[in-house]
Amino acid sequence: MNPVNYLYLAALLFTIGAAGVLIRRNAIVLFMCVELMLNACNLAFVTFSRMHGNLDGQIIAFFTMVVAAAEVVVGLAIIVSLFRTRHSASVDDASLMKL
Amino acid sequence: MSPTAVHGLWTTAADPLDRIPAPHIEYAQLAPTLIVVGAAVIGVLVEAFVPRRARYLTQVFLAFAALASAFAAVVALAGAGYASGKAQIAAMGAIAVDGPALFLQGTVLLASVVAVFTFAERRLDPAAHGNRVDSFAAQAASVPGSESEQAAVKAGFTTTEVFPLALFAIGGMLIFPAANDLLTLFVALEVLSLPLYLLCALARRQRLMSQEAAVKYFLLGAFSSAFLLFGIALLYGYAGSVSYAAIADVVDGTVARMDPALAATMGNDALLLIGGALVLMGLLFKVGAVPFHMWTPDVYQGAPTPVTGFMAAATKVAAFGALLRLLYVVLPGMRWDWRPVMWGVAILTMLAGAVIAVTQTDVKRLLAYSSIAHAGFILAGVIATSKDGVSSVLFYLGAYSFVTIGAFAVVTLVRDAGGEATHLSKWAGLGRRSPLTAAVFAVFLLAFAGIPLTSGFAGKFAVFKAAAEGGAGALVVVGVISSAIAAFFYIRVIVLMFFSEPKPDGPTVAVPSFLTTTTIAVGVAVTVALGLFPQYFLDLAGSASTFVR
Amino acid sequence: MGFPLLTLTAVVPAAGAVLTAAVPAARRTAAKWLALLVSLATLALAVLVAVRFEPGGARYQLTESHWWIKDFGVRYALGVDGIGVALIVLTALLVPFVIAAGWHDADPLETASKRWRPTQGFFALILAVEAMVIISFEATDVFLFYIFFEAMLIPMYFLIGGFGDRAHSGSDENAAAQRSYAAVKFLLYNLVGGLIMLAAVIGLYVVAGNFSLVEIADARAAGKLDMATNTERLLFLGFFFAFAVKAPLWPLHTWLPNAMGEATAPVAVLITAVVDKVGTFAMLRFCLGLFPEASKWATPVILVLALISIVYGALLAVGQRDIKRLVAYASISHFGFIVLGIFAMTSQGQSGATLYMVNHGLSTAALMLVAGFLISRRGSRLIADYGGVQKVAPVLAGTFLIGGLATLSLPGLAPFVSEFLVLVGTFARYPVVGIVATFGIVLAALYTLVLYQRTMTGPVKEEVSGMPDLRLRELLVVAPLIVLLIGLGVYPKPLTEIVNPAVEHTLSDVKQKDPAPEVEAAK
Amino acid sequence: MENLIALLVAAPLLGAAVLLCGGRRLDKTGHWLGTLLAAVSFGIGAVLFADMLGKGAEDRALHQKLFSWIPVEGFQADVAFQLDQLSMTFVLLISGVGTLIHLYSVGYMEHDERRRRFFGYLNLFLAAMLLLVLADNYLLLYVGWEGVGLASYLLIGFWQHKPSAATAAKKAFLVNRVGDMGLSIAIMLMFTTFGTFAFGPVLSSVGETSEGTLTAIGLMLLLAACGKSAQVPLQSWLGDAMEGPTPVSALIHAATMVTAGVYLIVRSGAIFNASPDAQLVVAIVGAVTLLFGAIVGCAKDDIKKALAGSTMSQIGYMVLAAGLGPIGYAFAIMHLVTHGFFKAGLFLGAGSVMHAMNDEVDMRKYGGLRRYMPVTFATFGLGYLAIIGFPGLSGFWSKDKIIEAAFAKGGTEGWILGGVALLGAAITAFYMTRVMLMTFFGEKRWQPAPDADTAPSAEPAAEHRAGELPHPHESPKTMTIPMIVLAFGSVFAGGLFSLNESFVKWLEPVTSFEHGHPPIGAAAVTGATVVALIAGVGIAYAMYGRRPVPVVAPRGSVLTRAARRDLLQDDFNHVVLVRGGEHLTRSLVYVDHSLVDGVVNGTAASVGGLSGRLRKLQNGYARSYAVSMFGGTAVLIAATLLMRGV
Repeated sequence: MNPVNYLYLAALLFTIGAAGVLIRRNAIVLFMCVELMLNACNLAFVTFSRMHGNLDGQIIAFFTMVVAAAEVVVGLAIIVSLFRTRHSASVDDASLMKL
Repeated sequence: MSPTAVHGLWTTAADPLDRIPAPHIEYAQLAPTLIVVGAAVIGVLVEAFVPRRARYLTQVFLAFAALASAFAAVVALAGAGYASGKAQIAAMGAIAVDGPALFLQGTVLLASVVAVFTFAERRLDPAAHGNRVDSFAAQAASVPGSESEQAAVKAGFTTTEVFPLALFAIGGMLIFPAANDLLTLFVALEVLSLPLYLLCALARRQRLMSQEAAVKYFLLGAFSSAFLLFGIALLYGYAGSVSYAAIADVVDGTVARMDPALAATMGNDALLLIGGALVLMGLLFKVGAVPFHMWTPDVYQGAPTPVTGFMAAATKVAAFGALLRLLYVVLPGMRWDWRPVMWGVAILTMLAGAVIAVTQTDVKRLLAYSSIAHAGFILAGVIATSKDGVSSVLFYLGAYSFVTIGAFAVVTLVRDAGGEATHLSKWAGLGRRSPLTAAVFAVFLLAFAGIPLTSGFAGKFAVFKAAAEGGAGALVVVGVISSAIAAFFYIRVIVLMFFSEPKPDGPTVAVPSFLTTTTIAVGVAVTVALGLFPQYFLDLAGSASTFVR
Repeated sequence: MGFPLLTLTAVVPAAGAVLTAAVPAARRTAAKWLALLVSLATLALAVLVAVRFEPGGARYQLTESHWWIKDFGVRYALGVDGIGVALIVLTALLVPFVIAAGWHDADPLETASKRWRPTQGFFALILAVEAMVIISFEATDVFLFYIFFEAMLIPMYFLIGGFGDRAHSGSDENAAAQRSYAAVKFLLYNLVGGLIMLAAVIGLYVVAGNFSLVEIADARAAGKLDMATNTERLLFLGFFFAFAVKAPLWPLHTWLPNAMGEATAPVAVLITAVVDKVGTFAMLRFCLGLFPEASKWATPVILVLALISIVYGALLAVGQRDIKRLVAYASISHFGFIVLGIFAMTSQGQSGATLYMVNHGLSTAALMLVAGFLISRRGSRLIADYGGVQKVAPVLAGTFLIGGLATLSLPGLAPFVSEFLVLVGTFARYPVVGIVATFGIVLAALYTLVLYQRTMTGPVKEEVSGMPDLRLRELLVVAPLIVLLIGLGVYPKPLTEIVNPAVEHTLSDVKQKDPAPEVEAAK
Repeated sequence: MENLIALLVAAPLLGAAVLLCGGRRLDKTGHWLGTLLAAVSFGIGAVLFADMLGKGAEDRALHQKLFSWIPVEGFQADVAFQLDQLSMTFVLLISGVGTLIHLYSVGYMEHDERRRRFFGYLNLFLAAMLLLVLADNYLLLYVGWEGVGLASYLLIGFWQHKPSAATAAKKAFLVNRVGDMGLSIAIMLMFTTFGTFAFGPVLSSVGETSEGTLTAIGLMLLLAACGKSAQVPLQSWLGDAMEGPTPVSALIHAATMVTAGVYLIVRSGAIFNASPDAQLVVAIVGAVTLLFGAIVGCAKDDIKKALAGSTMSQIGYMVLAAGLGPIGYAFAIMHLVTHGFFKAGLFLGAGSVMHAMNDEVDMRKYGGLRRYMPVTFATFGLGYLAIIGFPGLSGFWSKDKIIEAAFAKGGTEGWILGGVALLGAAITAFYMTRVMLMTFFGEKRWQPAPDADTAPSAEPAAEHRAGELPHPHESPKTMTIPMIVLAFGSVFAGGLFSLNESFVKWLEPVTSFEHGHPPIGAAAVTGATVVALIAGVGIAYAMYGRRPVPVVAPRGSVLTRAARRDLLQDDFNHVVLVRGGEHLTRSLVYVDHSLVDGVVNGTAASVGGLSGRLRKLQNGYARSYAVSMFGGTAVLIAATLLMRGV
């Protein structure tokens, strides 16, 4: 199977993730969408790595996972504290600062 | 070194264990970063083992010592000639040690030192229950207004974690402009961003806004870094490597060894262009360029003011460093593709920043928009794509960061019952109440406005000159126009402070400890010094303006 | 190189400014005296400059030159020609009067906080302005000039916005609002002009590669540096715009009436008699010196603008109800004459223009300061609030009249010499322009005499009935000015001797010769 | 000898400086100092005159250069004096009459607390006037020219507390400024044409330039002359100038300053000779003014205004004569001198009368004064006879010659000008007789004195209590003596000058002279003049001598009413210039505020508005920020691709 298809899939996933960020309200879901985008990137890396026959891409994928994990730690901490204060995880509620 | 050898480290992992060649790391040349990150780790341990009472002092001392010694290391490296002659690529091609890197690292470190001073300031807030507190939440985990928070306040807790967090962020900022492959770039970006997200959430007053700022910053930051990462993926796909040098070769078409496997993708410029654009976008987000700027005002307003100052100065420096390296090392071959685009971005940024700022009513938001406008000016220098361009940008960053930190430090002083009085109406007649503070702030504003005899003017002139010589005369004209618009709102603040009668319920100006005083004093000193005698620093920037590749 | 006299002339007031600002709040009077002494010392130095200057000698004398910002090709290069000397002396001469006249303008109100030190600030700012103006008259490096041309806006801005007439008709908030409006208007107008000039300055660097007035001029003369016609014109416009704002030339003049109206009389004098002169001076030195061809190209338009300024300013002066605004519009008309003289490009015109800068400084100072004394007595700027003053305060009225007569350039007083030279010089090359400009002298008489009649003559208004005549301090301010006005009107030779060579240099820059008379009269 | 010239100017100038700066301590003695210095000036003049008579006609001109005034490349203006016969004549007239009037003022201004300043101004005037006639170049002349304007401004408005006086002063200065415009343009023309404006070079090299240029210069000089000498169309200020104290009217607005225009024209004779057109215009202006002034003079009831009208008309004669060229110059000056005597005398007489009549100026409220103030009556009467040209008296000699010369101009214009001059003589006789009769003859029509403030032109110099009838009395010696002296002048001067044409010969080296030959013979002209004179007197006697004069002026014919209003010239000025000017300035003020300034404020406002709209984008929703980032990225990519595509 032509590896290029995996690239298309990656692009698709990335777009889905981005779209999710744009349309969903719940901070957690937003966050998951971002994770989805990151993983789309991983898929792309791995695919390219396969195409080029060097392992760099796959290793980068591991890095990405680690980074994503770190992001989860920080992100969840922030989102949770926000949730605890406002009793809602909707990002649209958090709009004190504008203009 | 050849593109594939960069990560030969991992590709050879399949071989028998006894023949793993240990990676060759030039620890000396990475000393600044290593010191800061190490100190950050120690800081975490301090949080774990040192009794609460002693933490504050320990952390402050640790942070200061780390930053100071790191700066000393930078100076030593520069002195040893790594800035010019011996510039090279260290850590198996991951990190460049050259003029721009060292100059920016030095700037970041100095800015961080003074920023950390404002972090440590404990005299502004009235002592709660007999123990002095800084501008960070007593206990970030406790819900605003809850009993637990009051308890924490009563107990006199303070979030001393801010220091290790700041150190981690600084570590990331040190690597960011020095990163010589896209992976390092990405990791550095995250290392500097994540702690900042947290720091934004730690304000002692107006915690709702603080948390909101954190959420916005975090979500948008993560969003942008996802784009960046995808861009990296595409570039990797295009060039088969993430090393700047390798990509540059492929872009130039001067690739050392044509790998048949790459033939398919290397021809595909779409990968290159889209990937480049995405990476660019990730960096433009960090520098706060239009239209990726919208997080800036909200985050700057919500974050604790010391953190805002720190972000506005250090982050910008680091991000522009990375941007410069990307454009000058990786993408010079496709200059004709990205220059027009950057033109548009620069013009948009300058104008939008200046125009929107005109109607702002909150000091911190005002400064946020002004920082956007300044990003535009710096971009004009970036576009020059000449040695002068680089040096002018370096100079501008140096000058700008100190003005910014100083300005935000002054903002922390003007307080009323609700904490900092950031609404402009409250600043009315400040010049009558406390002329000195107002005068200092006026100096910073004039520097922002680029009035001669301030560092702002020297920087602006350098950047515009470079741009004009680089054939971007139109940019200069737009820049001049937007400076005129910008001047208007800086002047407005000065009018407010000096020419309008003070309000009876106006804010008071807190008397800071030597920490904030030092910060402000340094800010003023640098502003005036670079305004009157910029020559030395221009030379420095000029000698440090060649990238190694 | 020798002894850095020029630097000293600028450093003394600068240092004085710092010291004055440092005087503690309680010692207000000390600050005043300090400022006065410093300004007198500066005057002494300026006179020394005039003495050391040899009219026959090199074009720029007492020169100093050091690298300042090598990366930008910027030198700290000073040097004066006759025009510079004249204006430096004028500046140094007027500032002591300004300080003495403003002696009580900045005394803090009782309500002000103890740490608020307006008096020190006021006099420090005046000295700062003086220092910057002097430097910009001395600079032979475009960048250096630009720096101070811009920087002087800031102290000026605080002087306008920070210190208004004490007894202003109308509520204080209202007054403060108008004042800061005027100050902001002043600053933005000039800042925009300056920024456009900045673009041109950068452009000049890109074209010429350095900022030295002398080197660029030489290079052009030697044909080593050839600007494309359009480039030169664009750069010229960039420079001229800034100077036209500063001068001010119609239609960029509207900041002046606000500024002069809202500022205290001494500050108004500082604006129009000293700071604005930098604009006309710069036209003469930089526009003509750097861009001769473009100057000639733009001359027709500029002459028309100058004519409009002359007539328009005078007519608006007639229409004013506010004494200070009236003087402001009169100044606009006079600046029209100066620009006319500069761009007529004849030796009479340019000598006249230079003399005009000096004389206008003196005459406006005399008129405006006396007006200030008048206003401080009655507490109103409206002409209608006065009447019959000459009956109660004859000396004040008399000095006011002399100031007015100088403004309408009555023969025998200094302004006549310069105005007539400008007219003759213009007429020699552009007869029609000269004739139209002549209408200015009728209008000048109109607004001056109307002002005098409405304020000083007629039955005594009861508000002014108790008005005291000039005090000694005030008399000491006005009398020397009047003496100078008469002296330079009867014997302007010392001034013309210094100025003429410089004018000849400028004319050779633009390669212009005076039109020869129709018949060589039998001498 | 020539070093004395400067002293002529210096003496009164010193006086002005001392008196004006001296302060109150001079109040006691100031007026005597002023008079003394005027006398000194006259003395020096006399000495110089004696010296001049001792020399040959051609080398009488003296020259003194003080210093180089405005040395500018290609532009030489010196402070230098030239004393020739023409200047000499003026010097003697100015300083002589001036001294007398100083003396007169000592008494006249006795009760004015600002008398010291008055004398300061008078001295200033003398200095400026002498500078005017002594200057050796047009620029210096211009200085004196404006100097006398200033002095006249100060003196007309001497009683500044009266709005009417202040207004009159301003008007005089402004109208004069219009004339000065002409002078300065003329000087500029000279400079561009001859490269200089010194009398000698300019007048000697007239031949080398085109007649067009000379005509232009000439007309500009004429404009100047019209302003200063109250010639149509710039005559309107003279009537109002009577607001000033009477000695001022006598000295400045009758004897000396107003004749400066004639001096200018005669001095520039060479230019006019070379440009017949300009010369003709001069003559026409003179003729017109001559009638204009005379007609106005007939209608005025204010004695000073009536005399002002006559002054206008007499100067008209001089200008007419000056417009006739070499045949007229000498007579213009001669009439100028004689007029100086008798008109000054008349004014002083009028002043004396007003002094006696509680400062009443309306002749309808005089009458029968000859018995009460014999000296005034006698001197005034002699002046009257002189001005109407009673055979044998000064006026007769000079005026008759002018009329002859006018006819001698030849051609139709000669007839017209001559006729006008003749008619003028008749009208002069009429209105002067009218003044004479209304003032000194007939029955008393005295009125109780109004109080000083309400009276339109009451001169508060004299003290008098409101509401009581005047009790006329002869004026003090200081006032009568000058009147007597002047009376002598007005009787004998003319005859003296005409003895074997001594005056003409005296002036000839400067003005050049040629005999005019009227087409009908000199005797006939003289006869005609006498007839006109008798006719004028007769009509006046019929109208004012035979029947009583109504105290309140009758409505009168249209012409009369127009003449009372200076033939509507002021109304014209008011409507066209004043109103128009007001509208113009007001609209300009509006334009400046809303248009020129509006553009600026508008730009600022629009930036603000744009800012307000843009800031709406910052709506606080993180997701909308994300949208902008996403869109931005899309655009970025698209742009990059496009760039490559292009």
